[in-house]
Amino acid sequence: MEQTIMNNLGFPILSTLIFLPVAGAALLLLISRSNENLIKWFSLIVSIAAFIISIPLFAEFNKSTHLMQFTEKHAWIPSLNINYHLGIDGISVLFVLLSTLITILCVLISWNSIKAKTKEFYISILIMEGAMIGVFCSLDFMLFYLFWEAMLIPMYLLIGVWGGTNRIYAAVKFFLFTLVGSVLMLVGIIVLYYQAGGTFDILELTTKTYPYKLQLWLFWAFFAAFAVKVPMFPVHTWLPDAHTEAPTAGSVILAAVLIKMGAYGFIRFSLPLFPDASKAMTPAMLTLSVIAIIYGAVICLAQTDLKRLIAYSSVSHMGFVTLGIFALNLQGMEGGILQMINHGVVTGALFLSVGMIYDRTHTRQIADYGGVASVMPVYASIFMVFTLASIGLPATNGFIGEFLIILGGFKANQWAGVLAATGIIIGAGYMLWLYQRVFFMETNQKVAGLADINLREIITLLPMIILVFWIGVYPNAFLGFMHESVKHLLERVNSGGMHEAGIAKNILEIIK
Amino acid sequence: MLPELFFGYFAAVIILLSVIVITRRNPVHSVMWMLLLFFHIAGLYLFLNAEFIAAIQVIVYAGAILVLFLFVLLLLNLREELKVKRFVGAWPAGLFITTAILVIVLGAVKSFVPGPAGKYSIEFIKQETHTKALGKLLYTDYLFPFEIASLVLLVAIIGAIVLAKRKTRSK
Amino acid sequence: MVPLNWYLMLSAVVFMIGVFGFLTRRNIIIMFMSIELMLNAVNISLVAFSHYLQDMRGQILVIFIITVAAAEAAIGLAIIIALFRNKDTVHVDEMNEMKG
Amino acid sequence: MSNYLLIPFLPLAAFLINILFGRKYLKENSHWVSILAVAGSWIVTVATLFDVLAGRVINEDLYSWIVSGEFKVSVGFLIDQLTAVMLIVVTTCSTLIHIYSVGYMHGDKGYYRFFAYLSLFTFCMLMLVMANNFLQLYFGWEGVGLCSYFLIGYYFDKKSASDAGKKAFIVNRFGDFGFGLGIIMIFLTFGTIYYEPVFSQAKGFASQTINFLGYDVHLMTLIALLLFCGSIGKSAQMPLHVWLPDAMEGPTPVSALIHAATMVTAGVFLVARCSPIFSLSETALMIVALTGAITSLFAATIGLVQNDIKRIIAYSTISQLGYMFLAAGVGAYTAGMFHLYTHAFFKALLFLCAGSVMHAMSGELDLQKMGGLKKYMPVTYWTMLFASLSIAGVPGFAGFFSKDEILWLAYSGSSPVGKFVWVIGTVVAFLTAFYSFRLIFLTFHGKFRGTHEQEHHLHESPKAMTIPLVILCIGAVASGWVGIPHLLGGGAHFTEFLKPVLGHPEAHGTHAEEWMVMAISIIAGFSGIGLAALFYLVKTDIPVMLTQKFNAAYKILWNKYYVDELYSFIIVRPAIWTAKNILIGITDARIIEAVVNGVPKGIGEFSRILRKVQTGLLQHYAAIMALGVLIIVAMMLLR
Amino acid sequence: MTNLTGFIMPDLGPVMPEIVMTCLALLILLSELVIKRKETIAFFSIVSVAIVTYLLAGSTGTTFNGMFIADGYSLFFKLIFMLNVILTVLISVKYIVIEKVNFGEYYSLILFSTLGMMLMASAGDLITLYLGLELMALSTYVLAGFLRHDIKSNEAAMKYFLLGSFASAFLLYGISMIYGLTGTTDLHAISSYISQKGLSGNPVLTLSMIMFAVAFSFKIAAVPFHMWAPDVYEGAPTSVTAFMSVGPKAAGFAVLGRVFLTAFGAARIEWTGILIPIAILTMAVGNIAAISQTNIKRMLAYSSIAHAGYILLGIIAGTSEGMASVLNYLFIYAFMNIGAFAVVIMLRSEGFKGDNISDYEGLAKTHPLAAALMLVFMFSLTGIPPTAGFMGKFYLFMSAVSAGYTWLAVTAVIFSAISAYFYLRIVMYMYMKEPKTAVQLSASPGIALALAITVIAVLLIGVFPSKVISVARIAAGF
Repeated sequence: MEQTIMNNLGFPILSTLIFLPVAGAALLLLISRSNENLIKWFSLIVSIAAFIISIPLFAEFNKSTHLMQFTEKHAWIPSLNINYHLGIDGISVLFVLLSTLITILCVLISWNSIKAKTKEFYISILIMEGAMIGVFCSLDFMLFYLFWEAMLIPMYLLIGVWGGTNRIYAAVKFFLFTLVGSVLMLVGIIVLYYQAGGTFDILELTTKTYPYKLQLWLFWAFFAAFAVKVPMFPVHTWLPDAHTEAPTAGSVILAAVLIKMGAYGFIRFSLPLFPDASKAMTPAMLTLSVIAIIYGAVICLAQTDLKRLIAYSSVSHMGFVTLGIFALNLQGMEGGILQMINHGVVTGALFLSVGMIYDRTHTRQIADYGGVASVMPVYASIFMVFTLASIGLPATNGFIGEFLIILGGFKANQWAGVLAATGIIIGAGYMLWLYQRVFFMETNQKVAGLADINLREIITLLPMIILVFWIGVYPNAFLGFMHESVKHLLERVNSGGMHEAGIAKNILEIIK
Repeated sequence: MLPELFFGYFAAVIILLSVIVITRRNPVHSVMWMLLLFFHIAGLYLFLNAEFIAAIQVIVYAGAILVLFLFVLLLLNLREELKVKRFVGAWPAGLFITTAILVIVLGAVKSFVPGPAGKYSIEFIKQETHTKALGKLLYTDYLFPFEIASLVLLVAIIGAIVLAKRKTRSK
Repeated sequence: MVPLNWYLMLSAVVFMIGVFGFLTRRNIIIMFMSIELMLNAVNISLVAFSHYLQDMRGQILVIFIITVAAAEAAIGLAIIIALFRNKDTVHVDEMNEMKG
Repeated sequence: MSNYLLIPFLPLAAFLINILFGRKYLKENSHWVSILAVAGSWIVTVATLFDVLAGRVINEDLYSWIVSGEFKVSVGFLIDQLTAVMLIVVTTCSTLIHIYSVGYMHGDKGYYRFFAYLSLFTFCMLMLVMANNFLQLYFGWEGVGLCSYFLIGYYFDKKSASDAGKKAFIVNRFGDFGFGLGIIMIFLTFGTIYYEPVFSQAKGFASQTINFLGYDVHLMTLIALLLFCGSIGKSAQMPLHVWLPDAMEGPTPVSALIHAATMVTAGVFLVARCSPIFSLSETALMIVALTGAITSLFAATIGLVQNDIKRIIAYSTISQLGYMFLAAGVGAYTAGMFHLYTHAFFKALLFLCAGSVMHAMSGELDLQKMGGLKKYMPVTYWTMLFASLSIAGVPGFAGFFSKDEILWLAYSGSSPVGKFVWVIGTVVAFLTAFYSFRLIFLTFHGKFRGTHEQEHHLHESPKAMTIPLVILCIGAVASGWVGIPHLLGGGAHFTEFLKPVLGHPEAHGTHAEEWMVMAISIIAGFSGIGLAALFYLVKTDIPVMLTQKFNAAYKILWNKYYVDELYSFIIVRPAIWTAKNILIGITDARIIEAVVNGVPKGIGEFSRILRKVQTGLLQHYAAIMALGVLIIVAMMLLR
Repeated sequence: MTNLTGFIMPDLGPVMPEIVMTCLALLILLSELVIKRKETIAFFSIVSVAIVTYLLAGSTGTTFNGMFIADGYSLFFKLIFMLNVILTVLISVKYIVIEKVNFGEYYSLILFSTLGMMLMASAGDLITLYLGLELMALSTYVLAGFLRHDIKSNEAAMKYFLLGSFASAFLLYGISMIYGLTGTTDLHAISSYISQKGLSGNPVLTLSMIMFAVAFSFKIAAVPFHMWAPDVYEGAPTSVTAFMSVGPKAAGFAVLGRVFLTAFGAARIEWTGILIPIAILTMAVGNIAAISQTNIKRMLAYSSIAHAGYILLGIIAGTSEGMASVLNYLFIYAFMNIGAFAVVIMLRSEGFKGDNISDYEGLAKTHPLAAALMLVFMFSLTGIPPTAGFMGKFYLFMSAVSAGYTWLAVTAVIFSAISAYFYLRIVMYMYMKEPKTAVQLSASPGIALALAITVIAVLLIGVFPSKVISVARIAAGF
């Protein structure tokens, strides 16, 4: 069966998207270090060019099929049957677009805040973009892993070089955490390669069935990589540190794209490759998700650091995502994917916003703020939009995702749905409290006289505002992409070989 | 019975001398005892029909290498050696390790089964004479290692010069 | 006829005496001599094998070993001299410039 | 005939214009945009009402909102009789209060913002009542909650105001938690969340039970109660009533519009809208009735002793909302809606009057510092008096008819708790009359008790404020006349109008009984007024004496039964404490981070040990080599 | 045969590169007498190596009664050795001037040492193997002690020499045992004798395999026979350290692979039992001990120990796939390790040792290019894509998994993750700290060229590993 639709745009769009930023980064090397303006403008142009090139993905995407589209395939390491195989389907297309968009914003937000090693900074950002897009487009496991790990380098530098006071600890923690997780996946990938008779092709691998016990092992190996990235409870502790210490652009990329890759991995790999194991592990996954939702949310109540609070809220929100994914039904899964986009937009925007005020005050302590709404009304309004989206107010994007997830979660397991819904209550609590402490009440001396955000900053946030409402008011524009792919995926998972009884027996065996 | 007695004597003396060599306080004495040890080993070689080896054992080992040792010892003039302790503090640990290995190795070689016999029987060697047989082999079949050995010696010369020469010639 | 095993045992014993000397003596030159002892132990077994297997290879190897031993002696003693010049000692337990 | 779309979207447009351009360009002229928009909505609403009266019901989808597999929902509008009533209430009150605000908010630095929020609120409220499916209802529901949050916290630099706004939102979230699950249950039961198919299929599930979180429960009861959770939150019923009194931190027009006339009644509207579901579950109805009854009694008792003029009205609102739920709970949805409708007028009026008083008193709220204002502000006095008469259920006034219908239907209906709630309702009627007139007497009669400066400043409010007062006053008096019961010779038009949507319960009582119920309620009302007059006009030392005598009871009432403290003690503080001390302090720091940092630390420690092994001494190296040989040899040969 | 007249000159074709190498090395040794500019000698060395490399291509076959085997396997190793020499010479030119040991012998010793390695890679007989090993070892001892006036260099040479001789003695003991057991020293003959007689499990065979394992482990610096490495790496001249970290290690693996896979192929179960604990210990100790180092050369020493552990996985796999992965890895390792040492060498300038990790603080600010290069090498050593180090490790783990050692691969990846900690530390020092002292870089065209070669190779192989892998597979006997 033909599994892909060839790219018919006349040029290799996905390769272009991956390598345009990388080439841009290479060209940046040639620009003189002292010419900072040129560096910035060049990076901006490259990122905008990448975004423009990515638009056909949105416009030309064939929504009526689950097949991979815009594919490219070339032999890469023929002796090991490794191919350069790219393609996107309804699950990944939105992430590619999100990546290209976020990069522009990251360049813009860093315009004045990055003062040292500017060149390296923009090189890192652009390389990051290429790698991120690569992760979402790869249809060969080896290629996927290459991009997956390659991201670590620029991210490590972003946090460690341009971050806050405790940046080194955070950077190392981020790096080691993710590395330990992903190397286990690497072994899993290799085992899978031999199990499937020598192929890394994801499409081929997902058509095969694997012994149940092996599925379980591999599921956990992959889990190690993806759960750390998501991050799921209890491997979430790198996130607050990384988010907090990273420069704004780093936090934004981290929040908007990087941690999506974990959940994406679950959808793209864990579920279709190990359907039986996934089904058997659903209770555990749902439990962890619910714990993450509530745990992350409750912890936010006691945070005193702006970025840390948003970071923990990410834990909670990503709990929703994994809950939706492992609900293993259409609503949950679509909600989960949409929520990934939403979280990328909203949390990304929150970090952008926090970055803007941090540039002015150089403090992240909530206690140092208060009454900002009086001095920066425009900023306050925009921040409010994202706060509301974060707490899932209807007509913002957050609502659509969370509602679908809770619906799906409830369908899968009533307790999961009910407990997840409590996360929304707490979510409102900590976000509004945060908003109150920062923007309301009497104006703190430390923020008195701050200038409201300027045009560049408004332009940076504008796409996010548009997305918040676009997704909130007309989510079908985005849900429409994923229907077929998700349906196909769920068919694969739910028809995956084994009977319930067989699974139960197997579990008993393993327990013994 | 006689060969066994003969072997017994040599073995006993070799072991004894080995122990003496490594336990002498004065290195010069050690070298002297070693000389005696080498002679005994050479004797054992003779007993094993390896006259040429016995000869070079005496000439090269005893005559050249040991003399070199002695020479260096005298050059360094280690007088205080006689006053300080000979062994490192943890020598019982060393003794334990070596004894343990020895016991296991002895256990392993106990059941030794030798490989297939070659054509160089004692009669054959006697007829060909040992040195000639060895020499023929060395210059035909083992020409290649022989050449390598020459390089080893060359490197040793270069090395000794580089390391031990006193004046530096660097600009 | 003396059994081959006897030679092997003799060789093993001498070898291990050499190891013991290497492990425990403080004087570099004696440690070096211990190595020579070990080489001689190997030589004993090689010559014995050669004899019992009726094969000359062992003896040829012995010749090479003696050659290498000579070369080693040259280099080793050169190193010791160079070291003695700088450090004025031949005791290994006084040489730990580098550790950790 | 898609004019109706203008009803919600005109205010939305006004909101957008104000929020985008208000700060820089419109400034003091912001109100024009909003007022024109809401007035336009009102006009279209009236036109639509006539359509509905003519029997045309609109049920249309605008566009498909969310599609995910079998879950499909649109943005769509249903305009039937029930909606029409709500539309009239909302647009009328909204228009009047917009106008009132021009005077009340004059000169405020966030003038544009205020009108923007009001417009947004109107939009959301209209979306709420016009929805044709549950999710859009939920949208409006949360939207009005948001506006309420904005407007309560309008004076955001005041901590108490921003606290109150936050509290309102979060408390409402507790209710919405159930509401949301209710919607999910509806979808899982019916496969759709459109009203029409859900309500038409509901009967088919009447006897079904479902396993919910491990318990077998009656399906319709479950759904109804989950939905009712939302109502409890939005309509400030026990136990989620705590936010409403605090919501008085907002500007008074807001209290009038949102926290009296419209938003808080959304809960009642929800129950009425879902009457086909509620009607299928006796248990659910009983719980609704009891919640309403108990809340009304509970709030009324608190209202007796409060001194803050707006808070008294707020508790009164809670109490009256309880009344409406009481009505719905006994199956008298129409009566509930009727009370909702009349209440909107007189309660909005009360608030606006209170606002007028505050305006005159420079923001003073304490009753004890007022008195004798009658002569300074006659319009306010008379309108407020009429509103109070209406709420006290004095015959002829709007409140009388709606209250009487509720009490009669409670008494005569088939509900098992009907008689009980009737008794409570009657007691509450008495209490209501008492505290309403306590307020009137303390404010307008007697001698002025405030400072001299305040007294000097007293004046009647400007026209922009008094005109709405007068118009609302007409409503407070006359709005009830559309529902005069048959007993009094009226046509009960209101009930008849809503009957197609809500039905009407059978009354099992004689005319004599109906007369008796009416008489008792009238007596209760008048005795309340009389007692208030006695306490606060004639023998003013009695209240003081009573508070001293029943000090404990007084304390409890004064502190609102300590519910806020209780919540703080069992929810808020434990949550934060848990976050700080257990999650951050123990789970994250001592367990997860201990492992996360401990493993590298352990490795580092091991690394240092390894460094120590590397002594730099040759013998040690050789010994380790030999030891390695020994271990391998032993391992391989000693098997 | 015994008659000299019957002697037929063996085919010298296969051994031609070695012969030419010997001649050129001797020539260079002598040229020192006439050529005053040592850079010229360096240049000649590179030319000689280029000539030899050229000759390598045409010389295959077995000669000297099977004592010398020039097959794909040895060819690949020789390529690595040639690469090693070229890169080492390039980074040495300026360095040995700074260290004031600018002698012509330096280059000829490097060539002789390389010759020893070539012989080891081609050894078909235990006797040639031993002699090649000694040739390499003796030259390296001398090179390690090349800084005669530096106490650390003396000490390094002494430690290396004594422990090296100690290990050789074990090797000889092993050779003598296997000789006694099989009556031969020819690798193929040993192999066929063992499988023919079913000697697998024989205690003496096991004993001799242990002895081989010990001696080779010493050469590749595997735990617990690694103790010399940190001290010697630290004390030896940095260029020699770079040379040693690649050449002798690769040669060690060449003989390890050749002996264990060819001669002891039939006794695989036994020797995997020996090598697996060694491999695990090596990875553990190498990676963990490196964490707390303060001297970069020492850290790289532990790193090279750890890498030996990973490479052992390919040997343990025991398949040609495994061997191919070993070859591939060593090839990549040569680039990234020498690249790293090249940066280390650049920091050494007149009067400044520059081998402390703290000397790297803020390097990205003072010398961004050098820091960027070091960053690439560090990430490559960690095994992060898209660098070559990742591809190397990936292929190694693949071969281990394919041979059924999944658990071993898991262990390896975990240690590899741990290794990230100390490699990242260098990056962290360079990029995330402020410079304390103004570090002077002593760049030279040679180093620049070496760095260019290594960094391009590391990145290129990282992205396009196909060619190297397929060549390695051919070399390993596919």
